[in-house]
Amino acid sequence: MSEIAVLPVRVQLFARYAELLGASQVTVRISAGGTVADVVDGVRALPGGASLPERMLVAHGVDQVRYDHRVQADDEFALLPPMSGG
Amino acid sequence: MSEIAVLPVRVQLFARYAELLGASQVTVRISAGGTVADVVDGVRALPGGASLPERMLVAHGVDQVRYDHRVQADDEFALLPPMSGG
Amino acid sequence: MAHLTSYPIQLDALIHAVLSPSRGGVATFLGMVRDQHAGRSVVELGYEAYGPMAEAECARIVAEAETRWPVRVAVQHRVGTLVIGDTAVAIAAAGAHRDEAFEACRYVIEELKRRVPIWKRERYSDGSEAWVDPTAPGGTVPAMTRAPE
Amino acid sequence: MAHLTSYPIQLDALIHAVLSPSRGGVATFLGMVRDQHAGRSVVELGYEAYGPMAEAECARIVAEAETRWPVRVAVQHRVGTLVIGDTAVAIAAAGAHRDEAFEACRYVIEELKRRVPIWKRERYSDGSEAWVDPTAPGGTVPAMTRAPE
Repeated sequence: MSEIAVLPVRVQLFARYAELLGASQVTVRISAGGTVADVVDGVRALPGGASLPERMLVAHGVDQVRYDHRVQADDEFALLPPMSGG
Repeated sequence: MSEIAVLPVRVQLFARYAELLGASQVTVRISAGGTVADVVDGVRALPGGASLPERMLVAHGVDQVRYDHRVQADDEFALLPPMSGG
Repeated sequence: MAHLTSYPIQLDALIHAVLSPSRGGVATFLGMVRDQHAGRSVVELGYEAYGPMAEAECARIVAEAETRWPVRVAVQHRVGTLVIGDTAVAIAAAGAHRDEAFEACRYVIEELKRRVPIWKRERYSDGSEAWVDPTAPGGTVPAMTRAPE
Repeated sequence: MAHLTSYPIQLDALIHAVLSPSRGGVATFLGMVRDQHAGRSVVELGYEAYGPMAEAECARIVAEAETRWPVRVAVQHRVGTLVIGDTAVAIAAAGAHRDEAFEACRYVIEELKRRVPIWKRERYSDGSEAWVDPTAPGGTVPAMTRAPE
């Protein structure tokens, strides 16, 4: 049985992004060794994902994270629309 | 009976000024045609008045007034220590 | 005190959380739901948050303010459905003097609006809805209208 | 609402006096009695005012703020004897947006302290008393201690 070098990555969606994807959480599969940019591409490839903006804020846990962050097993991400609290 | 060209002028005192004079209101007599400066001099001539500062804020009714304001009959004044509200 | 709440915000509770006998200046800010936005008549708002991150980010902002100025700060943001006049956000900052209280209070609301993952959806008098988005032209992006409940 | 009061100040009442559905930003300031001043331990304060002029001057300051910014402003100052933690002064300023609310609130407290004829007398833990005087070296001038009542 060969090892499959693919990570399932859970991504939370909020507000308008959740509305566009019709889901508040999705799971995308990226190659082991991939980065946040690959996660974002994975979400954008889902139905409705093409309407997401080119650049989005991404959180890793409770912290913002850069697109070049290398994804580890069990990492959880969130795509954040522009904040509009207050 | 000759006319006496003297105006009695009522002056309110507050806070430390009232404490120095031992009164919250005094009446001084100034010559008709006199100014606020004469009123202040009159107060300063009263017992305890020598301890008042050289220059003081003076109110005419509910407005600050200048020392060269000419006093009219029935004018009422107040000597205001430096404000310390808030 | 949690920074996010589904219940009406009590400003008094925030003020009491920051008071002490040595603090003589308390500055507060209340953000209330307005009846209009960008020229449209608003009837209702919904606030949605990424809860764990919003809590963490509020805590970071409070810690920054308390490091930068000699103050104690409290902040709460409401989530869920709000109507006109409801308090969406409240901040209280107390210091020995008013300068630091005002500056810290102002800092917290500016950083909160910029950094805390909370999103506002407006419903207008014509029945349409939009997401508020400070980066969008006009400040909003049309939302899919929810089916009537 | 009178600007001077002998009773505890209710911030909520000031806020409600300035609210409206079109005003989304409310900035408030509370000046509380501190337990120390200029390094001395304060136990009690007395505020004395030239009432008619203090009312008139507060009204002028409110009118100035409401002319300069698109806001509604309310302000109250306590007179009489206060203890640590009592609210001496409260201000609420409401506008459509927070900028004008903060600026108007700040304006009112600065002008009030400078122009409204109110005087503060402090009693310290050693029994001595002083008049607060921002123009005096050290910020106070010794007062004649009142005879015990």
